[in-house]
Amino acid sequence: MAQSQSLRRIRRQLTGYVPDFATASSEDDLSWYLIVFPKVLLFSVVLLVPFVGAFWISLHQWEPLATQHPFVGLDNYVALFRDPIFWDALVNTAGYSLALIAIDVPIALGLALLLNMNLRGTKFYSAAIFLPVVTSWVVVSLIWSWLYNPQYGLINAALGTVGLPQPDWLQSSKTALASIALMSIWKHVGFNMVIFLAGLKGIPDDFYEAAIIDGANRWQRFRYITLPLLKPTSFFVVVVTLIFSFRLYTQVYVMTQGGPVHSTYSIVFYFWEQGFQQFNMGYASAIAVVLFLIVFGLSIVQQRTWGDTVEY
Amino acid sequence: MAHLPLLLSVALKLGYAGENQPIVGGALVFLAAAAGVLYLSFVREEMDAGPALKVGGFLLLALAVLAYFWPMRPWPH
Amino acid sequence: MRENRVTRRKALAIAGGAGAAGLAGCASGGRSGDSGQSDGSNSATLWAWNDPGLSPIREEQAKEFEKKHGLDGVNWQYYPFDNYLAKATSAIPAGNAPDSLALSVLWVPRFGDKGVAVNLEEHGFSPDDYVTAARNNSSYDGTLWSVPWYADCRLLCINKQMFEQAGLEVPDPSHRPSWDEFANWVEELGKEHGTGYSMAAGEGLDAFVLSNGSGYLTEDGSKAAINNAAAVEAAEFLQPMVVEDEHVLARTSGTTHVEDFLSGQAPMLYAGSWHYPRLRDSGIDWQYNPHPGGPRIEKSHTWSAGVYYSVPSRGGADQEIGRKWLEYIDSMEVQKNVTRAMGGFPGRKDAYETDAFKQYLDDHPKLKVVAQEMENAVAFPSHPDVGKMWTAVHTQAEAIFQGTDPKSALDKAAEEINGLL
Amino acid sequence: MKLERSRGDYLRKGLAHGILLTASALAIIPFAWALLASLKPENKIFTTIFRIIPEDPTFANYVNVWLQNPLDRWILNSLVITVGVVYFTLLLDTLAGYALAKGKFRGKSLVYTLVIGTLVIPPQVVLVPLYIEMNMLNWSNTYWAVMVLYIANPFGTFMMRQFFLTIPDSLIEAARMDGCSTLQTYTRIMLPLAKPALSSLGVFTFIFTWGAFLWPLIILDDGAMYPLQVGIGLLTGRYSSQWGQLLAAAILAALPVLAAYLLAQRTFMEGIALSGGKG
Repeated sequence: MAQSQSLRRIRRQLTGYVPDFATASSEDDLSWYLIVFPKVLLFSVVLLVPFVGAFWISLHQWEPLATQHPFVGLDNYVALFRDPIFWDALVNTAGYSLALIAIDVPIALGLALLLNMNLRGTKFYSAAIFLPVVTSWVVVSLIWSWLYNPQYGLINAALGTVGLPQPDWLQSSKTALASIALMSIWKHVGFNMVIFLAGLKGIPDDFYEAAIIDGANRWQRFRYITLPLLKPTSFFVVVVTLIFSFRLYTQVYVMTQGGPVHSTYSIVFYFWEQGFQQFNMGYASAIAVVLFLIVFGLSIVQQRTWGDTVEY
Repeated sequence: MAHLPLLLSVALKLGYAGENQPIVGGALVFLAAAAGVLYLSFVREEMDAGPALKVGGFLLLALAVLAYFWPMRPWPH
Repeated sequence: MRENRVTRRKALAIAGGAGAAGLAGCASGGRSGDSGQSDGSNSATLWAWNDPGLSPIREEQAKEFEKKHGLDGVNWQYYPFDNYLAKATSAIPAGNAPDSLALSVLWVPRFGDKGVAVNLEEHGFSPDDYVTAARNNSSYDGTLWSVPWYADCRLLCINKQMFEQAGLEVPDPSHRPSWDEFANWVEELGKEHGTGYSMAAGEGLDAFVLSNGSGYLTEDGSKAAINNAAAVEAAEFLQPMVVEDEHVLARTSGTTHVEDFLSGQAPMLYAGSWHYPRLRDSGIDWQYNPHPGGPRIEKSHTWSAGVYYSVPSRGGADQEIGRKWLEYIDSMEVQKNVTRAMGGFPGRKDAYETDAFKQYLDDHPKLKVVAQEMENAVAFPSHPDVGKMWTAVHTQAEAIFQGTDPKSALDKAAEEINGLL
Repeated sequence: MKLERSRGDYLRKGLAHGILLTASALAIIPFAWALLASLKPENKIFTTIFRIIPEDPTFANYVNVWLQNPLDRWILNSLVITVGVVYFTLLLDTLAGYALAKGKFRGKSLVYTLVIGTLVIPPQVVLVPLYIEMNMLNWSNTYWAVMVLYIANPFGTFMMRQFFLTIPDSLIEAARMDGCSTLQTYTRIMLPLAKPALSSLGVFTFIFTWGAFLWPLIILDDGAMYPLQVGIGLLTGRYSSQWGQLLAAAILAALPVLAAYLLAQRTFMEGIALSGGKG
């Protein structure tokens, strides 16, 4: 067990431990409430209450500079479901999220498996692959908007020397969203890789030894030992990637401002544009509430189907 | 609790530091973090903190001093 | 095992105490530091969207303004252009308004319409002092809401060396090419250098639509004109050059087209007068030319924008200091040196007659054509939702340059604009 | 049989090295390119765009960005905000995570659903209502207002709950029998065990907070109070970005976070092992 030695260390200290003041406090709820209270208070005051505020704003025709904001009930929501740009943004964001989950997660698992072979230089490889995660989205988007320049960008120059076709990347509505997804995978894959690698290190070696004795080949070991035992890790990775990918905004804001002809509009970007550029904060808040319901639903469904318990 | 408003305004003042004013709020944050880290690495035995944590504690103390005195450094800025 | 005898209660107290102190520190309230609001301290707070090229001039002007009015501090607060509105729409209603703030032409009508800016005509400013384009841009609904610091216009910019390499004769700077002449240039340059012209997709289409006598709205502003015959003709003129022979690059992000010109990738550029400092230091042998004129009218038009200052009428702004700042910006001392300072052009008509301005033009002949084109510059439509019109037309422009049929794309833009009127 | 295994082994290892090398190269090349571009003088960045290695490399951009902007103050602001957020996040999230994993109190599942709920709220969505709230508290333009949004982020609570679930209950019973109160079990047993998870949560929080941009920009008024990322945002003008200084500032901004990662890499790796390993 990876942490068995730390468990043994604690037990040793415990046995030699002599409590030198009053009897242990009873197991009442009070002490638990005391422990969880600061965090719950903080995120309720700072996130939940403002989110309820955003919902309240979404029931009004809220123009930031106006002095009074007429109540309009659910008109914003009705207009939202009839707005083609909102559906474009929803499809784009879902596509982006799917790309991240379908491509980023497997690559991260693959790299983690390779790093788990403890080859020489593993520390260098993991540091290098983790490097993009360390830099901020604004900086990475700026650098990549140069690399993606169809005429003098590094990528097309490299493709040209090898004779491959040189796509327009961010300039054409067909490839803009894919370019942003590609860059985001490049930046985010190290994050998932590190989590997978840690999950792999958590799997005890005696499982593998038993399997080798039974003559299981490499694929069978992966299929019947590694994958099932990685279930909780993959649950954690997929939930975090799902929530994270639905927040697509900075890359779109820096690289394409919604891209050619709404092709890279994301929901949060559409929220930002409506709320902060076009003065319809009511409509924007309605977008935000619908986004919240979608992602909240998805994460609950994901938790129900996958569950986070593991069977040894 | 008469002095609550005083405490409030003083504490808030710490939250802002102008162009060349000492960053008092920042120094306080670094001190709090340094106190926590040093307490955990030296006082709490079970943590058996590695060298990184101990050095980190003193680094935070240095940052607290830097935050306070750096804006008032004599050379022109 | 070493037994640590420090009693837990004392140790817990230290850690708990330290954390709690930090926590208590931030659980408090009270007014933030002296960020220059009108609470007694006689200092001015000014906002502008950040432009690294303009900051030095703004600092200079802040010092002069401070000396002139004996203030004890003038501080600039800069925000990126795209988030400037987010800042303004959050801060002003909440009472953190600045004493004066720079506005883009797309925002002046909104600030006027919502009564967030002070009506300047009641304070001795008169709209007739300004060049026509600047006058329309700084007012809405017939009232003056802002004062132009500088106005600008759009032009063609040519790389003379690349022109000669393509066997073309470099035109006289004051010569306005016709569309056919322009198409021929693009053709020859494209053959020689691969690319003939680089422009911003949205503004590039706007310029050709304007140069053919059309625009976003009809003359009386009652209906969208972006899909009338003249506008469709402009789109049909441009589309093949972008889509088929690819000699024209239609850029979708902000400054890429300028970078195409500076990197020698594009011999011709859709340029603004504000690009003058960057072009001057680029080491390229370049010149400005008037934007090509369309077949339907003899004199072409281009957008005129620039930087306009207003005084917030709400949100705790010290309007007295704000008005003094506008007077300073409007003073002849500032207006006549605007071009020298940063290549922009004065908003005030009479500044064009001053010797300082004339002298500067003689020393910098390349700017003569800009002065000539300022008369042809056209203001943006004066409507609170001009920002939405801008987005609507530019989205359809991008669609046209991806191959969509011009007529249907411009009809969609017109439909969106009519929905706003 | 031995020879076969070693040649198969050798081939497999070679392939693994090959893939890892390409992945590392792909990860590093964009930054190498940015570093080289930042060494070009400002007006040459575009005119010599095709030349990757600058012919007359100069540190002018680094010097200019340092002199023309309060870069030292921006870095200090970023450090204050990030250290503050990391410290209080570790303090509060481990407590809440422990309670949610091992606590026995009514309303625990409600709190957990609340955690998932708030985890899902994109920060941009609460900006305006939170700005109004902060203004009522008169907190606008202070470090506290910036920090509070990132300390409230429930990601750490979610992660620590995952970790504390891996601690067998038997250990807590043993501690209770020895007379520790809930709080003492936390400090005596839980924290030492959670050390690796603390370091990984610390590094993740450091990375997220270091890259914060929109909220600090909205809530802070004074340029001297901006963290580094917002300061870098100021270098992009609407018409004329100073690309040389921008790239130089971007490289300088990446160094502290890289140092934090390399410093904590050992415990960082171990930390996630426990939280991700068993759910």
